[in-house]
Amino acid sequence: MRSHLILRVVAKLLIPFMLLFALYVQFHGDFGPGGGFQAGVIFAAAIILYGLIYGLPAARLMVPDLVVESMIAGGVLLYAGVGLAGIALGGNFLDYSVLAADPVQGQHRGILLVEFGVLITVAGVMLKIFYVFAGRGKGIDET
Amino acid sequence: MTVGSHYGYWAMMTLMIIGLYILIARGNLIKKLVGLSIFQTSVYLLYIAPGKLIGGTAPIIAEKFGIYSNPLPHVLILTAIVVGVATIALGLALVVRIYEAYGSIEEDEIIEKDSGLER
Amino acid sequence: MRLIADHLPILQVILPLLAAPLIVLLRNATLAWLLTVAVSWVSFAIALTLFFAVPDGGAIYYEMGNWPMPIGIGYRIDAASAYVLVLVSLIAAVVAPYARLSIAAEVERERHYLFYAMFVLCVGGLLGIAATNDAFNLFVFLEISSLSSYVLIAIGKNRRAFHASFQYLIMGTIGATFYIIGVGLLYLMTGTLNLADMAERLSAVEETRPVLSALAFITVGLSLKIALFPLHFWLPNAYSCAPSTVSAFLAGTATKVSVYVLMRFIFSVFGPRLPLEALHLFDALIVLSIAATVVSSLVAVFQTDLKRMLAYSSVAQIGYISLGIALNNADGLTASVIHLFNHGVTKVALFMLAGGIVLRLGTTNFDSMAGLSRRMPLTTFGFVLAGLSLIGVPASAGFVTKWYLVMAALERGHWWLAALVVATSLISALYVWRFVETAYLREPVGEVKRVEAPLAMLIPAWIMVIACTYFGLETAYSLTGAQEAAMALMRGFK
Amino acid sequence: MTIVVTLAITLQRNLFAVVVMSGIYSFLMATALVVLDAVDVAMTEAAVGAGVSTVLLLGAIHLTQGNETRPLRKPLLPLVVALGVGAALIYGTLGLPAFSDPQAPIHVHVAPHYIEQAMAETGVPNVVTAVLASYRGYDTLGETIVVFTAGIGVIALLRRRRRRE
Repeated sequence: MRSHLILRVVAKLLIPFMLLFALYVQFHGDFGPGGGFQAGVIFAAAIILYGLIYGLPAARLMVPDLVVESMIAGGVLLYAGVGLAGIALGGNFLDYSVLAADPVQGQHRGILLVEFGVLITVAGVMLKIFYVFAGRGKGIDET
Repeated sequence: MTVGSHYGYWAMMTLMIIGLYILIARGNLIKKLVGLSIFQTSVYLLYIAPGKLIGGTAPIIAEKFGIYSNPLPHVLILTAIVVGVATIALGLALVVRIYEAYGSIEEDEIIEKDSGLER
Repeated sequence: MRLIADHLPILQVILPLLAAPLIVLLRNATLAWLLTVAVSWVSFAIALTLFFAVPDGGAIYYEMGNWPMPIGIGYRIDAASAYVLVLVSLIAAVVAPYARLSIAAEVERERHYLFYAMFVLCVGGLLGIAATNDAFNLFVFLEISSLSSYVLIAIGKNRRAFHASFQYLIMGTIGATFYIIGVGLLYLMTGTLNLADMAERLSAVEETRPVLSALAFITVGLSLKIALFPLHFWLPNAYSCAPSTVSAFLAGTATKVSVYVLMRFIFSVFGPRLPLEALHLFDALIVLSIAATVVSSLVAVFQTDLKRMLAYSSVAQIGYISLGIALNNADGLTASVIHLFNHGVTKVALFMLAGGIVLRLGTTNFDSMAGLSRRMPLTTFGFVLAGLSLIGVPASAGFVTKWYLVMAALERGHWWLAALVVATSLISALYVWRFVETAYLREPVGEVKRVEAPLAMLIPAWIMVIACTYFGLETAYSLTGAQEAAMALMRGFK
Repeated sequence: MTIVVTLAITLQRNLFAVVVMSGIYSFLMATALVVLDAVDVAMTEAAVGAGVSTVLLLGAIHLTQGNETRPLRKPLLPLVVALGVGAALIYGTLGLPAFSDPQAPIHVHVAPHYIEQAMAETGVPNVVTAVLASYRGYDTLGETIVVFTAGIGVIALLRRRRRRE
């Protein structure tokens, strides 16, 4: 695939928009369809596209394995952390109302953070699975 | 209560039967997983179809609409889809390991190769 | 700020689950192991606290996000759920310290920390199933525990384990999907997913067909997870090929928690609303249970591999548990609940000792174990003691179960059933005897060297062996706990 | 339409074709879901069913083999089992409330609270998001952990030893 000039140029143009679209899906989830999960898949798709066209090593250079594994763990920790923050601030687990002075404001903040946690984990897992499956055939080592 | 009003269930049932059939009858491990995912997908209709209200709209609150479809089944099925794909991913990882260990992804060949050893 | 004690129900489940991402970040096997042990012990302490804190005939409630129950998801811990919480966390607390050496021998080094991540996920998932009061939340946690157990089974070096795990994945997913279909039907009839709310609204439902169909789907789905005969064929493969730590942990917990869910649905959710046709279900269950114990025990006798023999014996023992459910009376249910605990403890002890044998001999084939008593005397003796409990000899934990089963069968007027229970115990005596004969009476091959399992593995295993005897003599906690749990299940959510 | 595709999947022996058709199946399913007003679900099904699963399946085929080599074995028993399950479900669904009946239990219990209160209680107009992230946020945490489990599980199964030669 290395010689397909058109593909390479189009991909370069496309990838920033895909990342932007992922963010749109993420933050527009409050008003229209979408949310952390879908955004995570799109985010990962953008980088997978990069990997398909420029080769797996290039993608691994852009988003290294260590970062991906930290993303997988970090998303879950963020989500559960928001839940524990609810306990620390005097509410129940996952009670977002206590996160801000105004309960509705707190809910909004909680939902955003939580969806972001979902995005991080989902994007991380999708990327990692791609790395592992793509690297398997070619004998590229894991770190 | 007419049969016509249960159209969604009938479609779901047909899909489910086919999915389950592929799952049990086929010995190819990848095809089994495809069958599994069809089987799981069919269940989505069982939840979503009854949630629809004719004349209603998607459950996104706006002033010009009065009737909304039931949002709860949507949430449940979103979760179910994610759980489903997680299972498929894990299943495929196992298939890859099986292929590397046995050189085959046909169930009966694998069982044959195993019974040759020890036991 | 409210007291930390108010949050124990959620901490019980979330602490193990939180440990998993931390372990992944640590990327170090020793630290991962330490964290796993710490989390399991804290879990066990929390479970004990909850067990004694459950009010008589009542329950502890916890609402996620402070949303009132049918609107949000909530936990409800009554005598029965607390009993299962204690069982799962006890076994986790004993297996976790044991895991290190056993895993070091049976799993490649790069995967060690991942193993512990999966282990705590499995523990958290199982605890979540026991604590929740929401049918769909139960499914999500069922999947957490199932996915992690598929990985745990296949994480070792044995290539048979991959296929065994794949089989389990297929059967487990079909089971979970059946469960979801059943829950879907109940949801369509009641409009709620909260188990207590569901039970209440179900009594107002007139149309019985969806209810009956839901009962069938949930029962069959969970039976796949429980490995109820004849849906058991994934279990022997999975347990015999998995790393020994995994066999020990799963044998004591995974199927047991699914049994709890089945009991919860049959007795608490459907309860008095059980359709009349469901009585045939109980009859069918009696037949299947008997078939399970007789057939699987006989198959176990003819196995050439110790772990495989133990796995078939598990299928047989599950037959006793389902028999107790099928008898549908207080004594029967008590027998089932207490057998969850007794068999859990016994099987964990046996699999842990088998793990020691794997470590030293590299195999659990009967031929290579000839004269084992001279090489591993403590392991062999522990095995015999736990084996007595498996048979149900008086003064062992297993006896308590058999006693209540016989009582329940007599109460139903099935004297032949009582006789069968005793007769099947004799078959289990046969396969335990096979081990005794191999280990004590046969001459060892080659040179005889003492190669006892390391203390770090022997001590946890012996704790379980002693528990087998202790809970046969002193039944204060296990029995009264089981009786209260059975009462709680039959009382439902009132 | 969807059913035709599934039947084709059953008969097709080339795994590549099977995977492509299961992608088509997912898109059709997503369309059906849009018709049923489940836009969020449709979007996810399109992304997951047609996107992620297809890529994963293709990846797995690439790593293994592309054709189903063995003929069908004992096709009768599976058919009986599948039809039996279908019959049990038909029996059950016949007693369910009619399609789009506003008096059905699912439309009068729990769900109205979400539709009427979500905006005031959470400030999010998309009720699905409000229920997903707040009312049933614990399920979503569980879901995230399931994804986490699958991700770590795949690493655990397919991780390679660092080459030393």
